[in-house]
Amino acid sequence: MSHAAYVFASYGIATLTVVGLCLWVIADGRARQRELRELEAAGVRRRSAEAATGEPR
Amino acid sequence: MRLLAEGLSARRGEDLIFNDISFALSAGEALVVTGPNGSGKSTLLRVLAGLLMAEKGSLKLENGPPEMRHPSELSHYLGHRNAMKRELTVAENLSFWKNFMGDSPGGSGRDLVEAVEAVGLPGIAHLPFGYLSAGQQRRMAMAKLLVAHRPIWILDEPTAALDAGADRLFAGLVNAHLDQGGIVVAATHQPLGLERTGELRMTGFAGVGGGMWHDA
Amino acid sequence: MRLLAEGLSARRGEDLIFNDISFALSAGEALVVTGPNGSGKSTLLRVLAGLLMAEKGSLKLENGPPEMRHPSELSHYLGHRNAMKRELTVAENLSFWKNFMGDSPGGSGRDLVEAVEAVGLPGIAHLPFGYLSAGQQRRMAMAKLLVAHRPIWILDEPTAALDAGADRLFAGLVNAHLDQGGIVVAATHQPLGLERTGELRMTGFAGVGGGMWHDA
Amino acid sequence: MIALFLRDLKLSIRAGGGAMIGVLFFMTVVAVIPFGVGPDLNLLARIGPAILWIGALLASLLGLDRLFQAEREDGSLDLMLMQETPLLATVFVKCAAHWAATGLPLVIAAPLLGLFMNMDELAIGATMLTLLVGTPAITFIGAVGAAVAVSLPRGGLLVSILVLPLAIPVLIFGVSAVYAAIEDPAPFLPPLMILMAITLFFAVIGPVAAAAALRHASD
Amino acid sequence: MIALFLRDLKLSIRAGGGAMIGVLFFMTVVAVIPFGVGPDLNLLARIGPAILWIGALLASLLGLDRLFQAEREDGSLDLMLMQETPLLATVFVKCAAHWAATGLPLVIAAPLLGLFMNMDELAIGATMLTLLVGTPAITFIGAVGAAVAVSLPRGGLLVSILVLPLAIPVLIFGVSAVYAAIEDPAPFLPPLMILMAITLFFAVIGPVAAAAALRHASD
Amino acid sequence: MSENSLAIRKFSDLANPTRFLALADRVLPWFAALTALFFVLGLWLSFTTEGDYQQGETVRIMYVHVPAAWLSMMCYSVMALAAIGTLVWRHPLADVSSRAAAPIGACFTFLALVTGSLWGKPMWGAWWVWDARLTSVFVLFLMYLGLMALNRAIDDPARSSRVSAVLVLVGFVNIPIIKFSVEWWNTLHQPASVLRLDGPTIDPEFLRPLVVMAIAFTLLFFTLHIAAMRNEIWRRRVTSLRRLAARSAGREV
Ligand code: HEM
Ligand SMILES: Nc1ncnc2c1ncn2[C@@H]1O[C@H](COP(=O)(O)OP(=O)(O)OP(=O)(O)O)[C@@H](O)[C@H]1O
Ligand SMILES: Nc1ncnc2c1ncn2[C@@H]1O[C@H](COP(=O)(O)OP(=O)(O)OP(=O)(O)O)[C@@H](O)[C@H]1O
Ligand SMILES: [Mg+2]
Ligand SMILES: [Mg+2]
Repeated sequence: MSHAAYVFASYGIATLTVVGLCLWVIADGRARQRELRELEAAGVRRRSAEAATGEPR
Repeated sequence: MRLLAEGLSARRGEDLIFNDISFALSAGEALVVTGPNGSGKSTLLRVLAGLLMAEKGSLKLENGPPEMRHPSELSHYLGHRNAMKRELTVAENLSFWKNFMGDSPGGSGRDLVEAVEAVGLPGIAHLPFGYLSAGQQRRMAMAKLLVAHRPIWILDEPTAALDAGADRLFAGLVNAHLDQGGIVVAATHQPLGLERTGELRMTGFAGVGGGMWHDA
Repeated sequence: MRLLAEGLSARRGEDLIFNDISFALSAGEALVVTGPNGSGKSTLLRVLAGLLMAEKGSLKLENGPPEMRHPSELSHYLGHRNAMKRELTVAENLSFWKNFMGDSPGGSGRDLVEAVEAVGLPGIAHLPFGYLSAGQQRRMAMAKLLVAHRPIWILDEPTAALDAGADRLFAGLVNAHLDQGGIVVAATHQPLGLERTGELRMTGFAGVGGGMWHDA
Repeated sequence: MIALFLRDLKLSIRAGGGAMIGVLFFMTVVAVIPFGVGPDLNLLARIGPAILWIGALLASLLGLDRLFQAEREDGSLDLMLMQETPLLATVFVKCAAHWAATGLPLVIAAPLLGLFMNMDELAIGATMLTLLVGTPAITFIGAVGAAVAVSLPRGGLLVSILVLPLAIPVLIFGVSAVYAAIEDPAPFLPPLMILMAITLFFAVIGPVAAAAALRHASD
Repeated sequence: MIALFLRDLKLSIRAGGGAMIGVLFFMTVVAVIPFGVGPDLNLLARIGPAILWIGALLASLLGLDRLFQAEREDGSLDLMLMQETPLLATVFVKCAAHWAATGLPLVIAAPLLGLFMNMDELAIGATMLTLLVGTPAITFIGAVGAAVAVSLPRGGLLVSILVLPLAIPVLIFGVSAVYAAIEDPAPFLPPLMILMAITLFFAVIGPVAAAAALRHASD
Repeated sequence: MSENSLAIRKFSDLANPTRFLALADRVLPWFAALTALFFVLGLWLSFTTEGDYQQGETVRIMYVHVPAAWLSMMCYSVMALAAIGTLVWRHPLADVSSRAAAPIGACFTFLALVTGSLWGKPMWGAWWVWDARLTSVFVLFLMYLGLMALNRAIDDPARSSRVSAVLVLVGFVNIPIIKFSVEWWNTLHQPASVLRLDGPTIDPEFLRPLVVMAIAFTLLFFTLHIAAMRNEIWRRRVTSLRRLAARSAGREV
């Protein structure tokens, strides 16, 4: 009683899923880092807090 | 009665919008909040109305009625949206709010007909709210301030979309409210023509304060 | 090019809102529509934009390009709402409209970067539209007028919610458009600071005119 | 509070057909099943109660997403949040009005659809009773979903997804009560009692959770 | 036009989970069914195609009400009405984008759910094919309802009501084609052909009617 | 008392996003390498050990199915812990962790479902039955997807965090149902034979590859989770920088 097809199918799908997940995580990270670099290049940067708000008169 | 704000600051998303705002308003006084687009006027008013949590600071009502948990229970809030249903008639809308809100201790709301007359649109209370023009809708939303009594009015750009005549009419309403010992806080880009007002200029808060996702 | 309105009247529901309105605008001229709340300014503009059927009267464009069915095809309409998607970035929004609308004959739209600079907000076109404050959103909606060329601009209360600096900027844009031979129709409660303008005062139409359910 | 109840009833009748719409939707779903399953009368009678319950579940979920969203969009929610009246009570009354406008008509329409499904009188009666007892629970559960999704675009489907899993117990006990009534040996009362208990439970929990979510979602 | 298609795709992916929510709703509905009718594998296999079709019908209808309403609310619809491009083409492209974002994922998810309903390979294949052919028709029919209801509050349910009766033929021929494929004697092709004809018919009629309704509804 | 608060301070020091990023940069390569190592070993073991006399070759499916099923439950438990962190300590990293875990958990659950189905066809003769174990795992899958949809729909994390934390906790009732469903209801599915109080009852021949694969899957989970958390922190940086840009744009006009 051998069902090699089922075994290979499950290992194959498992591999696909896991590899896909890894690639997605990596791609997502790359995209975020690129966005960060673009923002940095556009000169958007956190300055340390300088209080400037409304004062009642 | 005295409305006391001490060191208020508030966030939107993660960023501090304003920081350390304090003022005190006694009965019969008004505060006008001004400042450029995006400087946090609406945010401040929502904090006063209890609709946004203040990040820091406190908001108190001194000499108010006892057993009150937050000043917002004694406040009217008129935001950008009118809080009226397009499908119901003006009269149905107003009488719903009159019933639902009830009157705060120490005063009583006017009745529907008077209120509609006071905003200068007598005789169209039977129309569905959705049939009115932008300015007429805004005026009916002001009639809501009159039908249920609240000592504190919080108004966000009340006169946007109003014509000059309505502006004067509105100034009259607010002054009458102040004369009766009410308190008014209003954000605006245009002069409102009020008496006895303080002004609070918001400049926007460029710094970070708590940008927690970045290194300090 | 000449925009010619003759004896226009329009209904909302069953009531005539205005009756017999005529004007003529040549290239380089502007018309400012004023009047109290509910007098029919927005209704008139929607008729001009082809979004409401006129009850009577006609709207023509003389010396316009041939094979054009209605002047609205040569018009920009900026209503109360901005016609931009909050989820897309400003650049995506603008380039969609640029592609979708295309240019009218006889001119060409500016490119995105220029347009965003012209409304004074360079460098934030990559942001989702929903992140902008009310005033910034309105300005970006004005940038839409620039990216696709249309000789006629129809503007409904364009400067509501803008602060003073933005008001001036807007007047500059409109004057530049007029200098290039454009036509502008704008409804407003506030002075716009335009040159070469005619004014049309709507008074509202109190009579019944065609109330079909009444005897004359 | 009565003012709120009446207003919500008026609104759901005036705004786009209100109550009628839910019933029509219910009828369409139920009418569609025989087309799918084929006109096998016995099979229809067998799965009838289940189909009626599923149809009612879907139909009463569908209107729910606007429960608070409409209030939020026109600013009414802000005012409701500011009042002295506990938000809990407001939510409860809104749920009650919503059920009266959409749930009740479903219950009333159920017998007709039972006939379409070739169910006998007993089964129809039992279905109606369980629907009467069970649909309020769905409304109360749905209120939580509606409150969570109040500020979302396309909230509708998301509400259904959040709510359906929680509504499964209601469905199970509703259907099993009906089957218990039809098949003699099984007793009818216990599952009905459980259904009632579930409804009461959610009538308490639902408004509490929804009120908390609403307070939190306001911005 | 391509710009419009791409924009709508982007929107439905970005705004609130979009396409995924439709599939998720589909799965949830199918998962609820066994709780109602009981875990009887044969019965499930028997009603499987019908359930899948009904689930797909609901899921693809439910997102539809925002098709034009969202455009109207932010004023984009006004601009679209004013253009030289025929409104017909605009509507058609919007329908196509909507189907690609919600109908297509449903078709792709169908096999998985077919397995859950214990259907055999043939039935699953037939269901997928009929869904592929039939769901565009639902989108086109729905567009008419969405256009009619564009100016109504609570348009969502109303659209379903206007649209469901029209969609019933699609459902009937879809399901009967699947059953024909499973049971030998009945031929598979004729109902499939009819389904195709229906889809083509509505691909023409739908945008025409929707465009007319939109022109009329603008105020 | 003071010791306690010191410990909390230490903990929250570590949980500062910037520190977390530094830490992640340091440990990620090691984790990735270890994961790969264990997978090679596990795969080798699972294809070289003998087949079962009863189940034949299909027993090899177990080496994927069972770890994936365990991980799907563990991932949800991690999310539930994070949800408590969000609700009780309001720590922002807790929300990041819970958000990052959802897609990973969905993938593992998907794997458990698919491999289980592929095993069930030869063993039970059906791809799917609606028994308690399988249904509850399917519900778990739907819950993961629902949480992902919710997280995407509310783009402001400050608002969605507590809502989704509550939902995660509500959904946690499902986990014991999955675990004990085979004991509470009679089902087709195998009862527990490894994770039992009285020790494993499974043949060591099968136990060895199973344990190695389980370790490999666990390492994989932590690797991906840390990486995904890092991505999420970056995403939030991008978001807040963008808001800052929006706020300061046009200020000088
Ligand atoms: C889609 C179908 C299936 C699902 C969703 C599923 C789910 C699960 C879950 C959640 C566990 C972990 C339980 C625990 O730790 O107590 C598990 C373990 C296990 N499953 Fe499945 N399963 C499925 C099909 C199958 C099939 C067809 C077989 C074999 C005939 C099988 C054999 C096992 C075995 C041997 C274990 C290990 C139990 C132990 O040693 O603790 N499963 N499965
Ligand atoms: N719902 C929201 N979510 C996140 N940030 C917001 C939200 N609403 C406003 N903001 C941000 O908060 C800041 C202050 O906005 P606010 O609406 O308080 O400004 P304002 O002073 O009322 O401006 P305006 O004159 O345009 O009304 C803006 O920079 C805006 O980007
Ligand atoms: N959708 C509508 N249905 C029916 N009547 C309407 C509708 N919109 C406006 N009206 C009516 O048409 C009249 C003119 O409205 P319109 O919006 O043109 O006024 P407006 O001059 O723009 O006023 P505002 O200054 O307030 O914007 C109003 O009296 C109003 O009652
Ligand atoms: Mg504001
Ligand atoms: Mg107007």
